[in-house]
Amino acid sequence: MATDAKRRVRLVYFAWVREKVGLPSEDVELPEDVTTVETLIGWLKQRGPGYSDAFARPQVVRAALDKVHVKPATPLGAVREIAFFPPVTGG
Amino acid sequence: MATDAKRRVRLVYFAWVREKVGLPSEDVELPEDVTTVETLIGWLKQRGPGYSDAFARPQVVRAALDKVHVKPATPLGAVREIAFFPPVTGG
Amino acid sequence: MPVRVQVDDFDVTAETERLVGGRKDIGAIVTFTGRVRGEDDGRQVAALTLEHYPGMTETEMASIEAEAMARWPLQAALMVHRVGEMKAGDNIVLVITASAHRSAAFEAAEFLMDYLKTRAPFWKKETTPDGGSAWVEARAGDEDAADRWR
Amino acid sequence: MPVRVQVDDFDVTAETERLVGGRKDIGAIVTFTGRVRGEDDGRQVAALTLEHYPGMTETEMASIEAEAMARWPLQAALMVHRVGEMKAGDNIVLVITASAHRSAAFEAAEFLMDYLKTRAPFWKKETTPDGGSAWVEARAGDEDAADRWR
Repeated sequence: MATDAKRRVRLVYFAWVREKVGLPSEDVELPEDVTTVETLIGWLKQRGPGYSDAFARPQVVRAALDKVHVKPATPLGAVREIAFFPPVTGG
Repeated sequence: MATDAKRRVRLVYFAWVREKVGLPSEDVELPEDVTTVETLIGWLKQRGPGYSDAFARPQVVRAALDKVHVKPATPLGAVREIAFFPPVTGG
Repeated sequence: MPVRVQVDDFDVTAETERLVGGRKDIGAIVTFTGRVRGEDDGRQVAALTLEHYPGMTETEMASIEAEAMARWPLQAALMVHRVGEMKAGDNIVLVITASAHRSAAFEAAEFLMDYLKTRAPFWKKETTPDGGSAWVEARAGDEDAADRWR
Repeated sequence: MPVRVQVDDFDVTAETERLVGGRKDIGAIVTFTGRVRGEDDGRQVAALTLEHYPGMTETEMASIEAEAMARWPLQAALMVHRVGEMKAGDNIVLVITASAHRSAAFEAAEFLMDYLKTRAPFWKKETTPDGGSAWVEARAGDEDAADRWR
């Protein structure tokens, strides 16, 4: 990444989060004040009705940073890929 | 069976009980005072060195009456087949 | 529900399909396969001879299986036990349980094995690589495992 | 130890032989097979679509398996999970554990399933016979089952 001010990350969505957002993935530039999973969700909710629907109950949306499960308060750090998805239902 | 006095039963032996007795099975007539598994074992032990060796530690020999596990004090009743064998080791 | 005593080997996939193939009410299938180990408590084992009490074995296995069917919501269960000569690495015993959910299938399979080990009239004789042989002694741990289901 | 995500079905016997065939140090093999049930909480289910997070799935499954290998004396373990379209009665998931003795194999297989259900990024969408579809909701019972291993 060129600078810290313009952080380019890949967002990926699964299951009903993907269906509500309407995209499987997208590349975005994060504003400076988006520093945690929680603040990223807050920012995403402003981006349109699909996003606000997907994150209407943020406590049921799970997140992973570079493919590792994380809690909402986790700082984004130098992450490259952020995933949002419902609780898992495999097995 | 014709009378209670001459009770003819089949004895069957398995694993090392069979090897020590030297027979897989035999038909015997039980004396009147042999009324339980325990007293049957006592009577068998008098029948020769193979028997006394097989029943040297009667607490490790298991018994079944007509193919049902029983305890040493169990009365023989109108049983037809009495089996003696070591603790089971299948599975 | 089926129980079998046989000389021949078994195939887990084939037994499972025969037991529950085509059914749509089963979410969980647990299988347990017991095999001859080449080493038992430090002794080398080349082969095993499995002896049983014909007639009583099948009755006892059926009664153990009926108890499992009564205690857990099972759609199906199968127990197959081999007898005769087996060498190290060979299959000895197969238990299959099928249920809507996994906890019943797991618990019932453990129960069936614990009861089979302590109640079904089978006896193992081990043959060592030098040609010696000895009857396997029952393990106290197997009695303890069976006792936890009381 | 192997983990796989695949579209194709699996064969329990073939997977077991590939994993432990020819080994003589294994006395106990437990397999768990999960299948699509034709009915889930009263809803009719014609088919399931399984979606996953490529890359994370394999990493997460490998980490769950490494944890099981560290906690139990296992000789081998395998996890296979299908993705894509499956109909009622089809296989979804396979877990195999192999150990010298049965208690380790049973416990580790239950642990692998409990952790797989709560950590591996798979999602199920059910299709009903009338063509409707809905994402399956996570069960609180699965979280409870996983918590007992802490």
